[in-house]
Amino acid sequence: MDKMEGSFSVEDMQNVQINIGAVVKEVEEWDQPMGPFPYPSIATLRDWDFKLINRYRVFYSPICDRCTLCTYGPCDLTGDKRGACGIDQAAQQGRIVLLAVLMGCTAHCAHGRHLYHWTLEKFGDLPFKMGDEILVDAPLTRTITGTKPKTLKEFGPVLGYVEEQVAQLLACTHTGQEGNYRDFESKALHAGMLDSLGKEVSDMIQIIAYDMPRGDEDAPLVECGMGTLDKNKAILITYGHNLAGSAEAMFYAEDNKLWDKVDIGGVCCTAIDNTRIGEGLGYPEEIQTKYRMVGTKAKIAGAMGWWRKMVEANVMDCVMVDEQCVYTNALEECQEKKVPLIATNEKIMLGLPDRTNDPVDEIVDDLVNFRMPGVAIIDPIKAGEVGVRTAIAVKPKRADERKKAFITEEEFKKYAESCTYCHSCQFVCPPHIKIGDVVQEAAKGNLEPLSSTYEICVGCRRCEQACPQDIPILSLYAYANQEYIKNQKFKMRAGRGPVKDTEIRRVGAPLVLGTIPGVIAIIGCANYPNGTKECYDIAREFVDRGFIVTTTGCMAMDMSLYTDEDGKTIWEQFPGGFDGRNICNIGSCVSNAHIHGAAIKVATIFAGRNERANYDDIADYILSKVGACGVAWGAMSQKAASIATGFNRLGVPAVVQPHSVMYRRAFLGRTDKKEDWEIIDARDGSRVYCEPAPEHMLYVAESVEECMLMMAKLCFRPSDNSQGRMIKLTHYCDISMKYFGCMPPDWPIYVRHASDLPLKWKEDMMKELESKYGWEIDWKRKAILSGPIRKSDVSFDPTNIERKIRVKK
Amino acid sequence: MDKMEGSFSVEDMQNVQINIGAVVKEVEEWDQPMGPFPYPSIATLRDWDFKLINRYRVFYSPICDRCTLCTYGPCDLTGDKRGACGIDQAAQQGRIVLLAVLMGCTAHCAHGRHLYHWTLEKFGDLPFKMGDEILVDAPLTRTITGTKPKTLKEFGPVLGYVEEQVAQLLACTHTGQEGNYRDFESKALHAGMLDSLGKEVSDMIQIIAYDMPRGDEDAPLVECGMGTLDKNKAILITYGHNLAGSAEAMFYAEDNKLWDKVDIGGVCCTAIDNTRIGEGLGYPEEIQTKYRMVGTKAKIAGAMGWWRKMVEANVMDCVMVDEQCVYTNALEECQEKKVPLIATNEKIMLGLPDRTNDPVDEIVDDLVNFRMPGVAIIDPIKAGEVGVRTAIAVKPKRADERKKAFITEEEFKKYAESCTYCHSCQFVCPPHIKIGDVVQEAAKGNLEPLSSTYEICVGCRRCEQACPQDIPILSLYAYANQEYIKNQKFKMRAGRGPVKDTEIRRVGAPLVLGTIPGVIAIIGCANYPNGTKECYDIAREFVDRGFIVTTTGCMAMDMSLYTDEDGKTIWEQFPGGFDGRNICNIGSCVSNAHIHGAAIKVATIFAGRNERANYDDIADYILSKVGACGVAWGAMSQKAASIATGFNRLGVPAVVQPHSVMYRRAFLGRTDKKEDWEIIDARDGSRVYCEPAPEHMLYVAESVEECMLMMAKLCFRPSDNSQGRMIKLTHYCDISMKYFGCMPPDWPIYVRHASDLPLKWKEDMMKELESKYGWEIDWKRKAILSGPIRKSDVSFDPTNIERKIRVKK
Amino acid sequence: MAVDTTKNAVPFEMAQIPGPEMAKAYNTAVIGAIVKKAKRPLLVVGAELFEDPVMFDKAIEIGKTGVPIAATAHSIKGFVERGYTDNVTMIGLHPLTNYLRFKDWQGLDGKGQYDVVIFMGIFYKFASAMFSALKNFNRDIKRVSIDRYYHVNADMTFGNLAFDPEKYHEAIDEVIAKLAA
Amino acid sequence: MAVDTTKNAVPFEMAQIPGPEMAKAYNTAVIGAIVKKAKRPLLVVGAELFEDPVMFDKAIEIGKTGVPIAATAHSIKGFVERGYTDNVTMIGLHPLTNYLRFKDWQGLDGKGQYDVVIFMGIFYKFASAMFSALKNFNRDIKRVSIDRYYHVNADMTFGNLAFDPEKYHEAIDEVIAKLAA
Ligand code: SF4
Ligand code: SF4
Ligand code: SF4
Ligand code: SF4
Ligand code: SF4
Ligand code: SF4
Ligand code: SF4
Ligand code: SF4
Repeated sequence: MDKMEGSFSVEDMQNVQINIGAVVKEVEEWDQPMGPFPYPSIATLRDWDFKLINRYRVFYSPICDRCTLCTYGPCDLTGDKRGACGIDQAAQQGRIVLLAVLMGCTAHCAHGRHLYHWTLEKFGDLPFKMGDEILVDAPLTRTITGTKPKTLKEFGPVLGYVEEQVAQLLACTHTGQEGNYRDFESKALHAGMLDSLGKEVSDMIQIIAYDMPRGDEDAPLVECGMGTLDKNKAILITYGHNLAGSAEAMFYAEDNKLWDKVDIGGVCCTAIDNTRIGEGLGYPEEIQTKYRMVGTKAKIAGAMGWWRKMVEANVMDCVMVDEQCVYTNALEECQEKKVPLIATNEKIMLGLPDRTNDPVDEIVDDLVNFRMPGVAIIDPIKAGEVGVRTAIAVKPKRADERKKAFITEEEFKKYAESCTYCHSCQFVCPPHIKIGDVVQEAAKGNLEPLSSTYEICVGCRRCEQACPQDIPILSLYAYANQEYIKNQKFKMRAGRGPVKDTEIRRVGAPLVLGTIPGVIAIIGCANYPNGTKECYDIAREFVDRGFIVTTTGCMAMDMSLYTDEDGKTIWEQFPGGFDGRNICNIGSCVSNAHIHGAAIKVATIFAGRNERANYDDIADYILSKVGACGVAWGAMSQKAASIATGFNRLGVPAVVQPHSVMYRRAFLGRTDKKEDWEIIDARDGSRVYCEPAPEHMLYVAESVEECMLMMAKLCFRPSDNSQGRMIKLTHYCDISMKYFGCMPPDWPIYVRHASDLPLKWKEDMMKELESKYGWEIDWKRKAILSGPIRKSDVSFDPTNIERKIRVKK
Repeated sequence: MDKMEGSFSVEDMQNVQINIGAVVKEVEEWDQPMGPFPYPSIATLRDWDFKLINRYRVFYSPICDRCTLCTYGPCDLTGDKRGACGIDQAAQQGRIVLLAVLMGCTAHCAHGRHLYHWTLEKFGDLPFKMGDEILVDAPLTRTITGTKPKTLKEFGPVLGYVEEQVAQLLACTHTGQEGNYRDFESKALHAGMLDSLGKEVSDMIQIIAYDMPRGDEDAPLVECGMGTLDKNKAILITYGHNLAGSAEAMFYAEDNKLWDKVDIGGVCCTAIDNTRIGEGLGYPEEIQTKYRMVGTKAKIAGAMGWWRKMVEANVMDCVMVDEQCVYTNALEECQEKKVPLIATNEKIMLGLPDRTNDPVDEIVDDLVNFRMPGVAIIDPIKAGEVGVRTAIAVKPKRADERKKAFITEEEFKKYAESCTYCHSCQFVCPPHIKIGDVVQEAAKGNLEPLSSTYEICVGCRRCEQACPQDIPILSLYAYANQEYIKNQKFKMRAGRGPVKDTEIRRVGAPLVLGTIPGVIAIIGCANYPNGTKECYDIAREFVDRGFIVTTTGCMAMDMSLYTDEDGKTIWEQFPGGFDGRNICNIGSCVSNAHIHGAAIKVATIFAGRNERANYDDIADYILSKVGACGVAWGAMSQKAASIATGFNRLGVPAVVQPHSVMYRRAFLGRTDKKEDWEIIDARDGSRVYCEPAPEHMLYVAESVEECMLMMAKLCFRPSDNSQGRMIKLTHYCDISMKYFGCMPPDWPIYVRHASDLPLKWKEDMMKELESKYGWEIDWKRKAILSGPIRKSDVSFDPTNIERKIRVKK
Repeated sequence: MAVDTTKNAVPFEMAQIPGPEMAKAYNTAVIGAIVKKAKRPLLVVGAELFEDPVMFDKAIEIGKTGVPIAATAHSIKGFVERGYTDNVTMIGLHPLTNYLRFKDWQGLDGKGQYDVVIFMGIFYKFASAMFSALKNFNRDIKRVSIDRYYHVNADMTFGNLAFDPEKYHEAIDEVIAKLAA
Repeated sequence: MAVDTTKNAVPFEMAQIPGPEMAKAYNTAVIGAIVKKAKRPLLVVGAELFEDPVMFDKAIEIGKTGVPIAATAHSIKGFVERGYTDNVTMIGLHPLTNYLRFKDWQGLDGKGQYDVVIFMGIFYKFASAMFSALKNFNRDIKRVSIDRYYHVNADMTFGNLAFDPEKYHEAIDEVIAKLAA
């Protein structure tokens, strides 16, 4: 990061030159002293990382045994072989993990950097004010950099820091640099932390610039689903993560009163962010009149996993893509359906002609007359106008296309009957749908399998590519699900943004003591092992049990597609606060940073810790005391890797779906190693062997049932008081009984005292502790005399950091 | 890049606060107006890139048909298959290329960033002055950013720009971002340009801070080779690229008068930069007394490819590693030989304990007593002291080790005889040494094959890993080459740094007209297809022919290991200027930027073009008029990929060795497509079909003979005058006759006029043109009447850029 | 006649090609013999058994020959429902594999590390990755798949039998017979 | 008896495992027949022939059966020295492969794109990568290797014969015989 030193001249003061020896950020009205680690570099927090990985052993499952990264390669690294450069398999896996985390991290921080430039260009510098209920306003920025931005522009150095560190870290993946897996993992954790920071900056910028909700538990319910797109209007789809162009399309529609002619539907995170755009009421007065926002007028077309289903359903007239998570053959797929496509961001240009500097009329004319399948327009305002105008003008020209939206009955039959039951498709289907069988049934006239597996299909098109009969399987799906598509109309809560300080004040103590059993953060993408419904099931399970449930991104959209007996989506069933039995849609992928933020704020607001430049201390607090667990049940991309890694460095464990073995690395605890679970009592520096709480940091679950059990378990913390531990143990055992038919075998290790025991099984459990585990029980007092790993101690102050010891004993 | 705006407070002026609306870089004494593209972003120079790749078709040779980058994978992309994310094989290859180029680019810019922080910390801000002979002082910085740093600190924003763009580009490799191979390549070219910029900044910083030669054609001759390390002293090896720690070791030896006790030998680029440290005479007076430099006191132990041979030869007592190109099992290899290792840079920490904050005495004591095999010390000064002191103190303790440097005769025999001639080794040897045969001969007592293949072996140790008999093949090599090792003593010219303006003035016209037939830039690493000698052969061939030959990095070191009949190395044979029949060692890998710089300076100094923020114009000039060609004959790493790509964007072609197919991508022209070679005449905008000059941009040669032929050919430029073309054609045909036994079949396409024809074959060639190619010849006037692709036109002003047309016709 | 379990020896997810070291497909007699010969075998079963519940009965039959069972995911439920939990331990596949890769682990029963692990009924990609972890980081344990898929990262595996449930059942029965013999 | 050229069908550089699509090793009769049947075959020879000069003579024999030869690297020298340059063209392997991947290229003789390319005597890794380029980007051309290596990215190849020069020579002679027949 630049210290921003040098000699400058000031605009409008042409002949004044100020020569400055060293310019430092002004130290201003912030009562916290600077912590030990402002702007930490690669090695700064390495001690903390090593603490984590000493306990949570780095576990690798290579997906490829070879390396092909330099001209010495390919090298076979299987087993104990080394590459020509000397690298071994573990380090190589660490290297790939670091690369993946950096790819995810840069997706976020590059998004933030784009918004930074764009919002400054469009709105000028705006004060960074999150409102009276959010005074701890950029917790990651404060914790990591030790700074406290007061305007949007002041996030510049934060982004600069992220970028500098990213370059340092990427360099480490070069042949002949880092050579040890532990250091690769420390570097990956660093990158994960940078990822969280980049996300925070990105979301803070857009919250301020687009006047998004600043922690609104009553954020509006918005329309979600393919069925909500009004076929009587032109349908413009905005697809990706960066709302810049999409917002301009909306402003254009608003300014030109075109909402009765066009429906704007978002796909992926742009969808969520579209609906977060406010009314401009949060602006400083002087610009409130200058920029009119639109409020919640866009629709959520759907999550990333629905894209190809939308293509097949032919629900769009024009598409704008921006950045991230855009199927890379979107252009070809749109072209086939005569849907003009506009690329609006430098990151995705798809080989299209760059028309940024051409007149709007010409571009629209070219697109509407299909003279080219798409264009790149890097100016958001122009792109937005072209998008809306093209959608409206092309609609009549697409009448034929719209009519033949679905294949005909004859075509359907012909295709289905051409299946030779060769199984080729089944060798490539990620969720293992028995497509051959499904198609065979279809040929017999039974469409049920096509319906019941519609949501399980992830839309990867591998089956179509493998099919020697060229059967357009996704078209069969669309045909069989026409009614569903038409009626896919649900309500989702718009993204609320950060957690409020007031909310933290309310839940801080219950969380640390365990009486709110945990925060469950459901994040990620659309690559489900067994269908989208499982994300709804997870959410429902935990919100019902009184956990605080938060969600973001595609998960929030996908869980909106299911209703209870009363036809209510989860958003209609439960309130949107950061509290037990609530479910909040925090926002888009970058909003995940607010979950970190909430955890940090428990440490600062509830526990009064200084967060400033004090990352390891805060992470240690969270690891020891804040029962939170992330889950990425459809995790697809490198961003999911960086998000999880960022959670982990901050002491928050995460559970992921089985396809996530592609990430190659996990952090798993060994309960058979007592010494791994030694924790310091901050009161006197004494060492205490603790129960493994949490047991793992990054865990792949095989089934959604295991996922839920593990999440309940990973909410245990050494700081739980007896009531809290009792509640957590109850849920843990209860989920096990419900889905596994028995108690989890390791429940006793979480028992420190009889009052930790779930009331409903207390008697039986005590008997079992005595008979099976040989614990001494005082049956009169219903007390445990010996057996537990450690004794219950209400004032135990667990930490992993030496400098937190208050009095050395 | 941050525009560095905001509110600041000034040190020592605590209560003064300057609120600045917008701070902009001062526009100072620079007569050039700002060009069109300052600080270009991803899409800014895309038009130029597309011009390049329209002519030089992107050619991919996938090394792996699959992608394993996200949880949808692995995906098989063979042929026309697409991944689940929609990507096709071409785009996937482009993506991997972009990743590799970014890895290389960040290796360089992260190096620069480290030096930036470190030199500012150590020396404070220093004026950026390259001396009177170098007024165009940071050509890439000027051309790309449009700025002209006046102090070291002012390179900060340049690095910030590189880092910001790197983050943007890395984001593009995320699943679901860029989807078109052409845009991936445009992005890779952008990354290649950033790489060149990062290198320039790195080298400029170290030139200023360490008072390195500023373009000194008489840079001193330094000792090079394992045999130059004095076994009577302790031998400290400094290995890597970043001299910070190594320099401090030298300063410590100097200050404490320890040169009689310690020899410091460098490996890899640190070796070169060690010898570039000046006497401090280039400093401003006020600091000349403060920092004493050491001058050329270190030795060149060898290039990267010799590392494992050095390990086997046991020529070291202590090793300091810094960053880049360090064999990743250096720690294990050193530990085996009881050589303490000190990691001095965050990028390579090897899992070692971070002892940065421990007292020197304690660290040295631990190392000297082998209590730990190595330590990490991130403070260069402390690392330098520990390195020197450890080397000296450990030497006596290593007496036994030193004695058993080589295996004994019995061991040698035993090992050699244990070979079962199973061929396993031969399946893995990159240069295809028939090791089984070599070992069989050794068993018979014939050591010749071990000697004659010693330099061909790249030291990858794959054979040892594959050998079921566990034969330590590199130890056999060392045993058989003891005498060679002892006598490996040569002279190399220390790195001279940038090309001087005066030199450009001298060679500008001959270069553009072709009468100096070209600049040959020999760069790169130690992964030779057929031994190190070939780099000497290439250099010798071209310097002998009157080309300007420049070299850097490992190539410069490796070519120093050969002598002519008189026992003279190439540095002793030829002078070190930037001129025909000269060979200059520009410096280390980052010094490669000065070769770009020289090409840019031909455009600015000789042709008077404005370089400021004018990248495409300059690149167009170089492509059309500056006959230069890079060669990376031992190219190993991702840096070689980024270097070549950076050359390519600037219009300089490159030839690489056959292992370089691992880079997966080339840029190859099609001479059968006339339309690809249409060039604009800037005089009037007319379009001229030209000869393919240069024909390719990135080319893999199969043998060194083909490499040399291709380099000669790739020096052709449309701007060659008849004499120049005649000279170039002579070399081209002469090399072909010499190594191929015949004329190259395409010589006629380079003939525009009879005076283009080499004198020695003129008659025969004209006959052949007439008889075989049907050209019309006026035998009386010895003139060509028809036949050539275009007619000779001395005032033809070739360009590829519309805006360069002076008068539209 | 015995089922030919050596056919179709291509990865069930076609693109799962890790490198030069790839599993060999064996017939049931060889696989049965290897498991029988094992000193410390461990049968690892996953949640895919629920899709073909008769497989629980077969797993139990294997269990009854003395091979302890690790029930991953929620597969323990199938054993509980059948009243057979004697030598069945509930554990996640991920932590189980993590324990397996350490030479000093003492096993689910505390009696020592295993020498042969046998996978059955586990989500393909997950099983493949766990085999890979052992293949690369603990080569002392023999990796056997008796799942209906060709498992590239195992040492020994069947070819793909996923599309012929009967043959697959038969093959398992043959293995059981061999173990019980 | 014919040489068995189907053995040792593992990549000569062991780690060269690109993915699911890998070459099959064939015997000399099949390979000879495929080349003979080709409408537009092209023999591509490289500089490794210098290491085993008799191979130049064999290449010339193939050339004499009517198969045109592209001499890559400096291998043209071997033909010049033997006075055979009739249908031999000097060209780099890299640009040659680049031309081959375009369907509209008209061949070295301007008469049209080739349908079968046969590689021989080319640096292993380079040849492998060029086969890969064709495998992925022009699947109309059949890729045949008659080099002494198993070539994973070819369509048809020999197994590794690198350590048995005599057998390799014999195999080539068999191919020549088939072509000349
Ligand atoms: S980076 Fe190392 S392991 Fe990878 S190909 Fe190069 S030498 Fe082999
Ligand atoms: S598109 Fe759907 S059905 Fe086809 S392979 Fe992919 S997930 Fe399976
Ligand atoms: S690949 Fe095609 S033909 Fe074969 S089973 Fe699947 S749908 Fe039927
Ligand atoms: S949840 Fe995943 S797929 Fe959806 S927008 Fe975020 S990263 Fe992309
Ligand atoms: S990034 Fe694309 S091609 Fe690669 S594994 Fe994921 S879906 Fe497949
Ligand atoms: S160490 Fe040398 S001989 Fe052995 S495989 Fe590598 S290059 Fe060949
Ligand atoms: S691998 Fe070992 S035993 Fe086999 S031929 Fe090579 S040196 Fe001899
Ligand atoms: S030439 Fe290659 S190996 Fe040598 S220092 Fe430079 S990058 Fe490293």
